[in-house]
Amino acid sequence: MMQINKSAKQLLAPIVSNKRVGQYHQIIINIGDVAATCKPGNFVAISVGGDSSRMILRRAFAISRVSTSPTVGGTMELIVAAHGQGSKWLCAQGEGVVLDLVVPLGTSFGIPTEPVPVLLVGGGYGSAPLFGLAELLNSRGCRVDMLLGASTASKIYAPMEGKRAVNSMRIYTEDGSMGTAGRVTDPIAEIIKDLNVAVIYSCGPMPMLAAITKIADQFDVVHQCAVEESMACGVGICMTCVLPVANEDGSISNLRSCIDGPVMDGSRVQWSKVGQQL
Amino acid sequence: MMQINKSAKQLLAPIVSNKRVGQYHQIIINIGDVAATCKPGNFVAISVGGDSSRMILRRAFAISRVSTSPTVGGTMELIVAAHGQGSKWLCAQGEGVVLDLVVPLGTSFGIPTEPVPVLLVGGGYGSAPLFGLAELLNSRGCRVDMLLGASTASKIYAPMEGKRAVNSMRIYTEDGSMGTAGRVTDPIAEIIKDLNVAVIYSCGPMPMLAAITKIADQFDVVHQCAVEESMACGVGICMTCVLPVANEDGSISNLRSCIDGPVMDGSRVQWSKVGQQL
Amino acid sequence: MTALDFSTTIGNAWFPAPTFTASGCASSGRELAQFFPLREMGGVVTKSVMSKSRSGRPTPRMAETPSGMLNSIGLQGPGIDAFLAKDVPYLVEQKARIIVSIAGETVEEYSTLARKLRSVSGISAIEVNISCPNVENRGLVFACDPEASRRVIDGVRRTIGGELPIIAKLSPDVTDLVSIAKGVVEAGADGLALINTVLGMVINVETMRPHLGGKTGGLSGPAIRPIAVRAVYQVHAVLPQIPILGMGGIASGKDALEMILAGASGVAIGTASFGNPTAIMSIQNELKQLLTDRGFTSLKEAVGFAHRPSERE
Amino acid sequence: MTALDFSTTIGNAWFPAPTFTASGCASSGRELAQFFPLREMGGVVTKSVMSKSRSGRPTPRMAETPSGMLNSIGLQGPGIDAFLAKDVPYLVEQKARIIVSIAGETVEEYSTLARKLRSVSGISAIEVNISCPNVENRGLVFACDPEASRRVIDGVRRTIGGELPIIAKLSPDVTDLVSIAKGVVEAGADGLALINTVLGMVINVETMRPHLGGKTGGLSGPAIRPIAVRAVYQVHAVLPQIPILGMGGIASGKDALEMILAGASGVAIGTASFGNPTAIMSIQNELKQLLTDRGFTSLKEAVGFAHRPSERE
Ligand SMILES: Cc1cc2nc3c(=O)[nH]c(=O)nc-3n(C[C@H](O)[C@H](O)[C@H](O)COP(=O)(O)OP(=O)(O)OC[C@H]3O[C@@H](n4cnc5c(N)ncnc54)[C@H](O)[C@@H]3O)c2cc1C
Ligand SMILES: Cc1cc2nc3c(=O)[nH]c(=O)nc-3n(C[C@H](O)[C@H](O)[C@H](O)COP(=O)(O)OP(=O)(O)OC[C@H]3O[C@@H](n4cnc5c(N)ncnc54)[C@H](O)[C@@H]3O)c2cc1C
Ligand SMILES: Cc1cc2nc3c(=O)[nH]c(=O)nc-3n(C[C@H](O)[C@H](O)[C@H](O)COP(=O)(O)O)c2cc1C
Ligand SMILES: Cc1cc2nc3c(=O)[nH]c(=O)nc-3n(C[C@H](O)[C@H](O)[C@H](O)COP(=O)(O)O)c2cc1C
Ligand code: FES
Ligand code: FES
Repeated sequence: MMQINKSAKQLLAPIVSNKRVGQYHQIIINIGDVAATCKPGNFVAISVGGDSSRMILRRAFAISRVSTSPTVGGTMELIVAAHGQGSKWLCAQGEGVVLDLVVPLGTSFGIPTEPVPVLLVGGGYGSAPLFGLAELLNSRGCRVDMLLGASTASKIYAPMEGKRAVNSMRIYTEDGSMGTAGRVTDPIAEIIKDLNVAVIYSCGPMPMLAAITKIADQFDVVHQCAVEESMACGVGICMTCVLPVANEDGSISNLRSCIDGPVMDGSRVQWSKVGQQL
Repeated sequence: MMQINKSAKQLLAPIVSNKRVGQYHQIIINIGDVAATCKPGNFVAISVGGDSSRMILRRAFAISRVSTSPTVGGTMELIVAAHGQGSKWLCAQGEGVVLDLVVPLGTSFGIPTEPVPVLLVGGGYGSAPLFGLAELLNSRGCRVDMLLGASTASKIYAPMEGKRAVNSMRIYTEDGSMGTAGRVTDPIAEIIKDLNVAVIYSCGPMPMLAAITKIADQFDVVHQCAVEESMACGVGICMTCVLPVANEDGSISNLRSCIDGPVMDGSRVQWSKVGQQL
Repeated sequence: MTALDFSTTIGNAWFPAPTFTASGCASSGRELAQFFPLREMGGVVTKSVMSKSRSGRPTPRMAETPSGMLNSIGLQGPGIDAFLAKDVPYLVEQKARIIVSIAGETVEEYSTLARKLRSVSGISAIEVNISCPNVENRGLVFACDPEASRRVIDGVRRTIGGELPIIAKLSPDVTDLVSIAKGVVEAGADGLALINTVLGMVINVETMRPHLGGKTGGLSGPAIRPIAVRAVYQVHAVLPQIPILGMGGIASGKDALEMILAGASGVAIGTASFGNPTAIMSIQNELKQLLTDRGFTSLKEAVGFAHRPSERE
Repeated sequence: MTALDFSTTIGNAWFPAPTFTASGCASSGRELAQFFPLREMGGVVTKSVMSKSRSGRPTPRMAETPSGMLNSIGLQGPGIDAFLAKDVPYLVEQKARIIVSIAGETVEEYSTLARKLRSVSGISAIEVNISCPNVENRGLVFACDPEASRRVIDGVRRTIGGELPIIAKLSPDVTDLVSIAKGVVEAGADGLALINTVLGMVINVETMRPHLGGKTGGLSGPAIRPIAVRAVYQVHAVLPQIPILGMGGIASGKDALEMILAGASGVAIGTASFGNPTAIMSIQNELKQLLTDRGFTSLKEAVGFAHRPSERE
């Protein structure tokens, strides 16, 4: 069994800025030295609602990007969708508000040792952690292509600077309100063949990850996906966040997506067994 | 049985200002036209903690004073002690925050039909509603004398302007850090005799009210006191806030301090039976 | 779009809306009438009334707890005669639909109360609160004893005759709620009210003694909602024909919908009214909207919907 | 001022502090060790282990509720052999005090588990989680049946011999907790763990079906604290000599003190660790301070203090 991220720390950290971007909030938090220990794919668990909140559990968010500057120190960027009460509370917190965090948590995306062509696929706010990843892959000499998809334009997260590190970026919306009308999975097979893609990195809703796994398996391409399961603790102690994953011997185990994930080998996740009794 | 205050309304009202005064917070809230229906002795019930709070019950606060100005409209002043989580939350809310109120609630102090000498006795923040009362009594031609007491100086609430409407104001602290060292009840008998006091109005902790009742009964002086019992609803529907009160026929009933009070006839309250099985 | 049929029935009693005050959480009704007309909700369930007047338990009678509260009122009230003389006529005058809640310390007391209600007009149903200590049997709460529960309902049924619907109000503090529910239905209950408060306690860490005058109290509010939903779901699964008045922590239209999907034909709102005197009206409006949004044309279609196999399965 | 004696004992097991992880809320211990040294708390109560490995119930396995949460893990775990091979040695190495929680589906399974533990060194006590469905008796939960509860404890006692203290962990979902507690103590339990989660349910108003994969789940967290305090108080009143491990919604030193005043000799922290991985350490420090502030010179003096008549009376 895996252990918790060795760098995980609990800390109080102030919000540096909180800006609306489409349907999301871009929240930048000063986490000082801890920023240096965060890797693409890691997530943060945040207490929400304040001291007298009836929300007793932390909320998990992917770390979109970290950076260090001599003036502000180490910061972490989150892209947050106002979903239920906890994320709405977070989106409403302004500059200077101090958050209670546990960070960094979980596994990170594996980086190829060789400079191979890679494809990054993001659904909705799932694109957030892919930009930090793209920069890293780019710096290692990989050719990086990116596909972003969502139901509609306002749910596409694609910052200007994000394009710097990628070779191409294509956008798909189901209603055609931005980019090509259709699903982000539509062109993947084509791209794998054209560009000789060695690794697919993905983050987004589970049906998207499952569909990508199918294509990746077909072409025998490595598929590293960041999953999202309901999490009570985020640190591996509650066993609520499990996903069925194939072991070496073919048996299936319920692994914790908070410490054996969120980044997992897509081909080992048993997507059809999610939510079923093993 | 009494009925709920006929003027009671539920409304959303913004904070005009929130200032620290000694150990208390003076909070002024814009309640518009409702201000005109508030009488000295009435209280307000306030939702605390926001939408996702685990505090499900309103907090009760005496209305210290109301005023109407052409610029701001009708306002209400509260003097709030940061006691537990709910009152601490309230004290932390700044200008512009909109509060959910039910106001005015409860009975009010009865005003003598003749201009008689009256004594006002306040303990701690219990002095708050006495200043609005003093102005009213003063305008009716009563001679108003006031005694304020607390354990220590910072718990005395005695605003500058408060002295305008009173003939004399004496302060007692148990630790002698302000005014005379001793209890606010010490001089009452003397004052009743000297000034021929016809009515005592009091507000403060229960032992103080009980002690004043004893003295008032001895001199056969009317004693109107504002009580403070734990209240779940403030509007008469839960029966949690009861006090044992003598009926005309000598029997004792548990009356709701939120609608049969908070202002009650001290001589009818059975102080020794509070917290006892009737 | 057709209008939503929002009505509900319990036995032969019809209510235009499925939203009720919870017993003991609306006093005589007069106090809430300050905030909205009582006839606009489904009905008023009155505070449990006993034969004689009672002054209840000593204060403190309440403690706020995380997302809940404890109360130990001890059924303070005027007694059945004063209740019938003053409170019922007021509610009738307000055109409120009335469910009278009764409580007793002996099986006989329940029957006596039923007898007094038999000929009173303007009453839609009787709720029998059996969460009271049984003085004939070691102070055990009726609702915790299957046999005692049946005897109470049987006595009330015999006294009241076939006309007035009887709703048995059960306590969740039991090992086997379903068998108690079955027992009271066999004994003649037309409907069930689920759940009464859960027994709880708070110790004051300053005095270092139980905070409530009555030591223990009943836990209510959102904290117990998952327990209430489970109770309603369990009972509806085995008694799908029996209307259930669901309650326990309902504070929004969403909460009310949850209870209805679990199997409740109506919902009662208690503690939420303490925090918000117009809670019942908001809940009623929100519920109507939520049902309409989901394509239901009647409340009845939604009752127990969560029991149907989902498409996925 | 003399230093506070913060230690506690359960049977012949001694612990330097009265603060434990609640079973199932600390996984193997490794994960929390990232945040503080495990030996600094009273002890680790391990996740209930069964004979064979289990993959547990389907997801979703959790739902947040007002001031609480539901879980339906279904005792996922590696089975006793892997547990003894991997987890116990790690905890021993960390110098943590260990209470092993066991669970079974038959009386025999509990005894088998006890047999495997008998000769393992480094274990301070066994907690017997009897809140499991009894496959031999219509799936009824052991802890809801006085007779089945006794038989489980009796079997474990006989197998384990007189050395290792046995703590019976009871469910609050019963009509008469006190009689179940008395039964297991007569059958040989040295201590009691109160309370396990309360059965609850959440219905997802979007899918309109039960939210949890397992449909029902166990309610934990501050929402249930008043129920837990009441349970501990009731049981301590009749069994004052039996040490109780109190749990249910403890999230601060104040909450821990409340439980101790009610009659607990130790406290276990579950859900609070999910919201705050260092919760146990803060609770421990705050509790120490609160006891000292109140003039106690030992934890033991405070146990059950709320049962003493107060000066007023
Ligand atoms: C590893 C990981 C990374 C994530 N990254 C992002 C991100 O970058 N941006 C973003 O906007 N959201 C992200 N999410 C989803 C985010 O955690 C949920 O939207 C959030 O927890 C919802 O909380 P709420 O109070 O607003 O909603 P509610 O529905 O009220 O939450 C109720 C409970 O369910 C849990 N829950 C609800 N939805 C989800 C979900 N989708 N995933 C996990 N738990 C859930 C909550 O944590 C909470 O305990 C991520 C989730 C995980 C597990
Ligand atoms: C009629 C009336 C007038 C009041 N006027 C004032 C005032 O002018 N200024 C002021 O500072 N305070 C006043 N109080 C007291 C104030 O209501 C409490 O301090 C406040 O409710 C405490 O809430 P909390 O969340 O801070 O404390 P907690 O102790 O956490 O509250 C827990 C629960 O107990 C109740 N409670 C606790 N203390 C009291 C109390 N003393 N009286 C009633 N309920 C209590 C709370 O309402 C809440 O439901 C008044 C109370 C009443 C009944
Ligand atoms: C202050 C108070 C008084 C109550 N009195 C009664 C009562 O007289 N009879 C009764 O059957 N239930 C009584 N109850 C229980 C409620 O009717 C209801 O079953 C319970 O509170 C759960 O609903 P809620 O969470 O909406 O309050 C009372 C509850 C409270 C909080
Ligand atoms: C996720 C989770 C898993 C649990 N697993 C177990 C278990 O394996 N064995 C057990 O006896 N209790 C188990 N419990 C119950 C806890 O040990 C504890 O009794 C209960 O949660 C109340 O305490 P809390 O409110 O501090 O969490 C579990 C609770 C939770 C929340
Ligand atoms: S969220 Fe608790 S183990 Fe993963
Ligand atoms: S506070 Fe509810 S009746 Fe007075």
